[in-house]
Amino acid sequence: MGQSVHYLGLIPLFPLMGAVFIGLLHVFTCKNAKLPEKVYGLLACVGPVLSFVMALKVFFQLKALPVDARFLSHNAFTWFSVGDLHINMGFLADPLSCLMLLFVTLIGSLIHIYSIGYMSGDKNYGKFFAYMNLFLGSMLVLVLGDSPVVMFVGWEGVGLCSYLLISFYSEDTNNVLAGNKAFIVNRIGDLGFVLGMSFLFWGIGASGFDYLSLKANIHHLTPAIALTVCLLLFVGATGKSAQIPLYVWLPDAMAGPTPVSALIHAATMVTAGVYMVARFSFLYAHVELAGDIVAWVGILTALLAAIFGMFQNDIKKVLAYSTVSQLGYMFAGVGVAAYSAGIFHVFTHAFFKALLFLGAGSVIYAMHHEQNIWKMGGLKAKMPKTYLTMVIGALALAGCPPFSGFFSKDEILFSALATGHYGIWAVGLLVACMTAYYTFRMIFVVFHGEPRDQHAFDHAKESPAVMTVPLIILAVGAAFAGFLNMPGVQTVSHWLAPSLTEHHPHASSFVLVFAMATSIVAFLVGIKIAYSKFGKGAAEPVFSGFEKFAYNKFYVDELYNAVIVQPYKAVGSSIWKTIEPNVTDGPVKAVTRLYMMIGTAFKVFQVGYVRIYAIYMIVGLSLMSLFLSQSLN
Amino acid sequence: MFAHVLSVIIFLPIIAGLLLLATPASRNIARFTGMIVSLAALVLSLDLYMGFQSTGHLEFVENIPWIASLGVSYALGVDGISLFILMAGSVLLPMVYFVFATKEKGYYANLLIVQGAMAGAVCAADMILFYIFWEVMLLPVFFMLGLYGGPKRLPATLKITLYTIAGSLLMLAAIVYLGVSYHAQFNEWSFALDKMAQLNLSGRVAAVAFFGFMIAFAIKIPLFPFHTWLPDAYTEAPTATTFVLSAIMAKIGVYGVIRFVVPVFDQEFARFAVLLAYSGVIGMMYCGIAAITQKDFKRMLAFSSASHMGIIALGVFCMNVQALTGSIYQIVAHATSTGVLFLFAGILEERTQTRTISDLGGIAAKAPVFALYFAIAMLASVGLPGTSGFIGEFMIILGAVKFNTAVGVLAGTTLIIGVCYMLWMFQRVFFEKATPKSENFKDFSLIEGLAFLPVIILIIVMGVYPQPFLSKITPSTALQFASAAPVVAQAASATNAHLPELTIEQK
Amino acid sequence: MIHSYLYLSIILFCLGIVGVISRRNVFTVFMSIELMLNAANLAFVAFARVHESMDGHVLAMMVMAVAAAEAALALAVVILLHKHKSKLDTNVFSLLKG
Amino acid sequence: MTNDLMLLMPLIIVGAGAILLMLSSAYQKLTHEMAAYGSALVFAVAFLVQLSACITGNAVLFSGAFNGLLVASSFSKAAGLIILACGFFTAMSSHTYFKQNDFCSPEYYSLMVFAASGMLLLTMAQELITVFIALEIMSLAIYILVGYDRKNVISTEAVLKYLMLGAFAGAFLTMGAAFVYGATGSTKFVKIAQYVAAHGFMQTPALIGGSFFILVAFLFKAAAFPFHAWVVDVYDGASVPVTGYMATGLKTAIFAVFANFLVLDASLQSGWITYLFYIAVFTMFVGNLIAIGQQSLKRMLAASGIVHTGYLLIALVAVSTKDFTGSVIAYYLAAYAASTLGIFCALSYLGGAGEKRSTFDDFKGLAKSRPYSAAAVSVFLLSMAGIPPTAGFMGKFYIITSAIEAGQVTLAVLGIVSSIISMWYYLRLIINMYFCEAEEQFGEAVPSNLAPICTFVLVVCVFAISLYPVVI
Repeated sequence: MGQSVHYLGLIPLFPLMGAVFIGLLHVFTCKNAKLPEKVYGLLACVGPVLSFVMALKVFFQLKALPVDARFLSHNAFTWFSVGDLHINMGFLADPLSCLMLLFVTLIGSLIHIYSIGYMSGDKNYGKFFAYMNLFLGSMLVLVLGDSPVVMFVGWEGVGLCSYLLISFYSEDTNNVLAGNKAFIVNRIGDLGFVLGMSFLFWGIGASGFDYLSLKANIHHLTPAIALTVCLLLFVGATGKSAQIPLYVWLPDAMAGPTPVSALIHAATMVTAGVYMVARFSFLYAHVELAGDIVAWVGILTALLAAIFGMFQNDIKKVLAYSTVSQLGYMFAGVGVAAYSAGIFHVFTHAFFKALLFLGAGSVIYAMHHEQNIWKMGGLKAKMPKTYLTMVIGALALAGCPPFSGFFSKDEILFSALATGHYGIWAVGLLVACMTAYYTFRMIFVVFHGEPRDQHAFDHAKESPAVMTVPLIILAVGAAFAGFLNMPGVQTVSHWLAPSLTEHHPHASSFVLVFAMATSIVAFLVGIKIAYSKFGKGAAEPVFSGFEKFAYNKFYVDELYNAVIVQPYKAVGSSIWKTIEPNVTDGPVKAVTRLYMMIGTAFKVFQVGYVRIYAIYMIVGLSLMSLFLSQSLN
Repeated sequence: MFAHVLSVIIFLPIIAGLLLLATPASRNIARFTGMIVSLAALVLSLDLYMGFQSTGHLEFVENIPWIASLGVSYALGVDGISLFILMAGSVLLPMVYFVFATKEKGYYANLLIVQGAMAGAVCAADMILFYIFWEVMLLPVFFMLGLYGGPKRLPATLKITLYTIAGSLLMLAAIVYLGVSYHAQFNEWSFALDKMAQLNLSGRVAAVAFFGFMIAFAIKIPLFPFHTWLPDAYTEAPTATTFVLSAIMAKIGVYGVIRFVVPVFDQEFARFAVLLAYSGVIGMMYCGIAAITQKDFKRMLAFSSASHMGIIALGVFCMNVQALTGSIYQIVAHATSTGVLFLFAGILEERTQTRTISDLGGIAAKAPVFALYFAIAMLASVGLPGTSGFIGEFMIILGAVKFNTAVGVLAGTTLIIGVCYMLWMFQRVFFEKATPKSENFKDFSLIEGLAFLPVIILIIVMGVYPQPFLSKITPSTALQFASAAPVVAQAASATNAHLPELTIEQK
Repeated sequence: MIHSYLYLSIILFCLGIVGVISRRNVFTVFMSIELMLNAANLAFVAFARVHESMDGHVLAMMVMAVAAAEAALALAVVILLHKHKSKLDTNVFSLLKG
Repeated sequence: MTNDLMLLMPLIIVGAGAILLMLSSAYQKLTHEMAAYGSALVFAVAFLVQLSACITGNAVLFSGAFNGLLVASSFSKAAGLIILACGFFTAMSSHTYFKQNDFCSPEYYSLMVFAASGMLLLTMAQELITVFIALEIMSLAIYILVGYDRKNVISTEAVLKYLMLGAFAGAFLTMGAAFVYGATGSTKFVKIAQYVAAHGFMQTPALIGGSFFILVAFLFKAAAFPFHAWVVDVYDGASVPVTGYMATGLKTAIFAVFANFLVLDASLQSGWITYLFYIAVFTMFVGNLIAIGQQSLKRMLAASGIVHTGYLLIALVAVSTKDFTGSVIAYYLAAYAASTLGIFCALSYLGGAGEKRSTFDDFKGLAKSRPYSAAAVSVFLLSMAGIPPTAGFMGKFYIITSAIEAGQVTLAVLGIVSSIISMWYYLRLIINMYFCEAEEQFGEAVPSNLAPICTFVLVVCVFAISLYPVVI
């Protein structure tokens, strides 16, 4: 069996401690004595980097182990234990979590470094890094947790941090509202998660509620419960990973600072859902139906988001929708039981999407926080590093061979095809084409053609090294990460095999080639259309008809607002204004009123005439004697 | 650890309070007396906590015959269930004297009396004694509410008092009924708690007695639809009173259910559990949804408190050890989170002279420490993992799912409902731009910061490492089901009958 | 034989009751009450004959004595009433009510 | 023999004291203060003697001599104690009361002692005519006390009502006694009991009718529905100390004899139990409903007196005729007497000249001007409302226990309901005293300290009785 190593606990602990420390520092110094930003910057990067080193240690230690026993575990303490319910604060590092661990810490560290530059001059500099560290810590708990409940701690923790960071510029109401939206929508998902856990516990949790025991007892679960659990957990996933119908929060989440969007809302947190499904592969693998539902929801989300993405003007919004759409891919992947493919896409996506966001951030930084792509243009000349790196990212996202995105996406499409999910494959292909289109639409509009806003253009300049270096590192990753799981090589798949329950479909090499070819074609078509429309620079289009409809995201937000939010508030106020005083409190009020009425009415009987009192006596007396005579005979 | 520690914890504050009332002491003397006495009580109860053996049975028992002819005795004792409510009181109340420095003498005196009375109600092992403390508990609240309450205090005072007394008098009848039927069955007079469990009651009168108890507790908790006194009372009451009401007194209602109803009326309880569970969960949703439209943050907190009490009560009605333990844990968690929130609300009100949410804003920027504390307490009350709020809520939902799927699912919605109104309020009060009222808001002084620090730490500790606390609770809760297991079990399975495809096979 | 005495006493008693509840003059009311007491006395005496014991007669005496005391007080009250309102109608004296 | 004398001694002391006071009040020199102290002394001595008598065992007095007319049971002794205490405190409070009101003369106190002697006799009476005479001794004295303020038309009206209806009821008592005598050939309780045991109760119409009339008389004096109407007016018209005296001492005596009569025989009690049941219920609720609407404190207290009569009737319904100790009734009477007397004590010095402070509104803001008195009054009110840890609660607790034990669950629950209803008008006064601002000012000068002292003694009693329920 795998061995127990104590430093696992430290991995999340470093950033968390960092968060507490920085947070206190900030709280106690922000009023009077301002600390130099350098201090915060350095403090902030210590935690993530240390965790990354630890992660590497874990990786090598795992590598050393025999394949069938590749997991390290550490049981910090009994968290809570009541009746059959035993939950340990335990951590588990197996190949799956190790992979996540590596790229989360790596990208986390990079983005921290990047933020030192990006956030410079912000008055809540310290607070920002405290939140970032807190986030990283929670994310690591999520990844390393050895039971659903511990995972849930991280799950909620990252949700909290996302809330705090989205509403980071809390002066502006819209940001805060976006934050609330994110938290509440996530909570809706969490409800599913909690209920899922509950059912799972009453199903098979009695004999250990950590993944290994669950995996061992999974066959005891009745199909009905299994399906319920799968779907409920998936509800959780849709919340966290922005799938239909809960994807609405992610685009708004772009209100946060760009590094946040890169780290939380692109690279790491939003992929937690996929990770969770992969974690529960032993469960999902048993329930075909659940898998199909997941796959279809995923691919449809991909399609929808791609459609929206094609018509956005805000550079971050474009990326946001592309994130949603890529997440859709991942779910499609895990849905068709190609868990390694899904996770691999998570892995590559982390690189190129983080890259794109940071690049976008760099652009925004240069353009003095202008985000509308139609105010940009021709920046290629001004900021070459950013341009190059972003193009690499774009190619990876668009799935151009041999960049990383190509292999991972192709893997998913191939698995869909191989497992006979032709519909999913077809839609996926379409989405691939659209992805290529909107990605390069963005690239062309931002970097090519003539500058649209001369003034901003003149002031624009390349970002400092502290921002560009991470870009370059990520670019390398985005470019070459794909080779890790090239068809034929399959390093990652093999690496993940021990912790996933999947059987690779044995499809003919023709299918493989066909899949590759089609996706390459899709990419080419997409980029072609994009070039023809925007390659030479184009004016801001005026949307009409379907375009307008898509530009406004099919009015889904408005729909939700009208169907859910407003009614909820209406119910609330009606309870408070109408039901409470009249219905619930009605009886009480009525009794009181009656009481007083009778009280006053009764004074009438005290007429004050002594004769009447005598008559009362006689009447009472005669009534009594009447009853008496009846009772006698 | 000496013999009569419980009596001291109970009567030291009461006597101190009465002396304060009787003597023309100045308000400062009153405050310091309160501080010292409540700290003394805290020390004693910590001592108690350390000495607690967690056998599951009553410990530190004192038993002195009082009314021999009716077997009424002065009997005290604590077990894992009562211990924590006692502790919650002892830990939380000293804060009040630190935070509120400039109140009347009677304010502090009444606080002392109510502290003692609540301790008595929790420790009483004889039903008559319990009833006496239960009623005495109300009087200081009555006076504080009437004397130091807000402008519309009189109706609120009358409502809470009459409502509660009405309930508890019915309980008195039920208690007497139990005593008499014990006399009838075992032919000796006794009102001792542990003996009542041996009673086997059945028939219409038993059901009536059951409701006699249940209504009294339902009003105190308050359980939907008996909660209508709550919003006015909580809003009009002076902060400390609201704090006492929400943090501890409401919990004693739940405690009553666990301690009196479950063991004695096991059949009736099993019969009506579903009904009660639904009323709990409906109350949770009803008040939670009502909370979101409140203009006044104190009232909003009042509704949120009612909503949480609904879920806590639900935990008791679910008839499995997880849920029960969960709700006891949640009792403490809620005391530390919502109780403290009420104190913060009081501070907010005193410093801004307003209770209207829309008058405030941007306080996070003005007062980071206050904001931090508030945020932590708030997150605990919405049950974020890592805070005390999560453990209990999770176990309650878990248990509810086992008990009845529909109830479980509805109970789960507390995750969403809670977060809605809390974030809504937090956004308007702490974020956004500062308003004239809030722009020179003073942050915590060092004293205040330190006064609240223990509780804030407690919130975190209870979330991160709850096991030490739970290990003191579980023996008692397990015992609860050891007694009434068969009935409860079959009832629990019966409740899930309506969805057979989901009946979970326990291995 | 005894029965006729009883009938008489009962009739007197009822007359007394009717007097109390029907008449408004204080004097008449008190007289009716005396009537009732005497009805009782009659019954006592009659029963004494039935039981052939002196108790009844003694009792009647005592009742008379008490009745006399009561009557004395009643007269005093009547005088007071007349002083206050110079009327003896009971309905006049209804300040205390409600 | 000495033991018997010992047991009869209180009665003798009180009787003698009354006569002495009456005679000595012919002297000009005797001021009514002195008379007050004198009467207080008489009550105190009698009380102590009674107390010592309680410690010695109980017996039938002079079974030879008095032919078993009087019996000193533990119950009658307890009742006697209560009555004497009431007398004492009333004397004290009247002393203070008459500092502010000027229609007093020494005879007042002697009449009070006369009334007390009547009450004592009533508690011990075991024979119908003795009952009648004792009742009249008591009532005549009380009539005079009620109408003592001759200048005041109100009090005259009160005495008219009381006297007329009282005499009316008295006539019923005599008629009842006559019938019972006719049926059983004796008026002695013992003989009656023997007769009933031999022939049964329901078989003799004359007996039924007779006992019915007797009950009517008792119910009237105890102010039970439907014979309650006079109470409110008479209490209102009488002067405060007298009202207190009537509400406590008189009621104690009446319930003592009522119980003694009712427990003659099981069949007799069971014959009336259904009627008492309904009367009790109606008495409680009617009393409450009258009390709700009242503005004057005295009238409210009178009405609440009706309600308490209802509770006592519950106890009567629940008494077991076999081993009758009357402890529940005695305890409740003690508790009720302590709190009621307390309030009237307080009123006697709070009321001011001519009982100016009488309505609920007059008591607004009392907690500010007279914190301790307000506190005391609140304690008494809470005791009447039956809030622990006061004596009132314990009394109610015992009554409910005995009722449920006797299988009268419905009655017990109705009692509870009525006490819920009664909460409001007790709390109302507390709210006025504490939570409202004073509307008009009253001269708060205390003429003498006796009444305040008594008030606080009674506060102590209220708690002491509840914490050490020695009676039970």
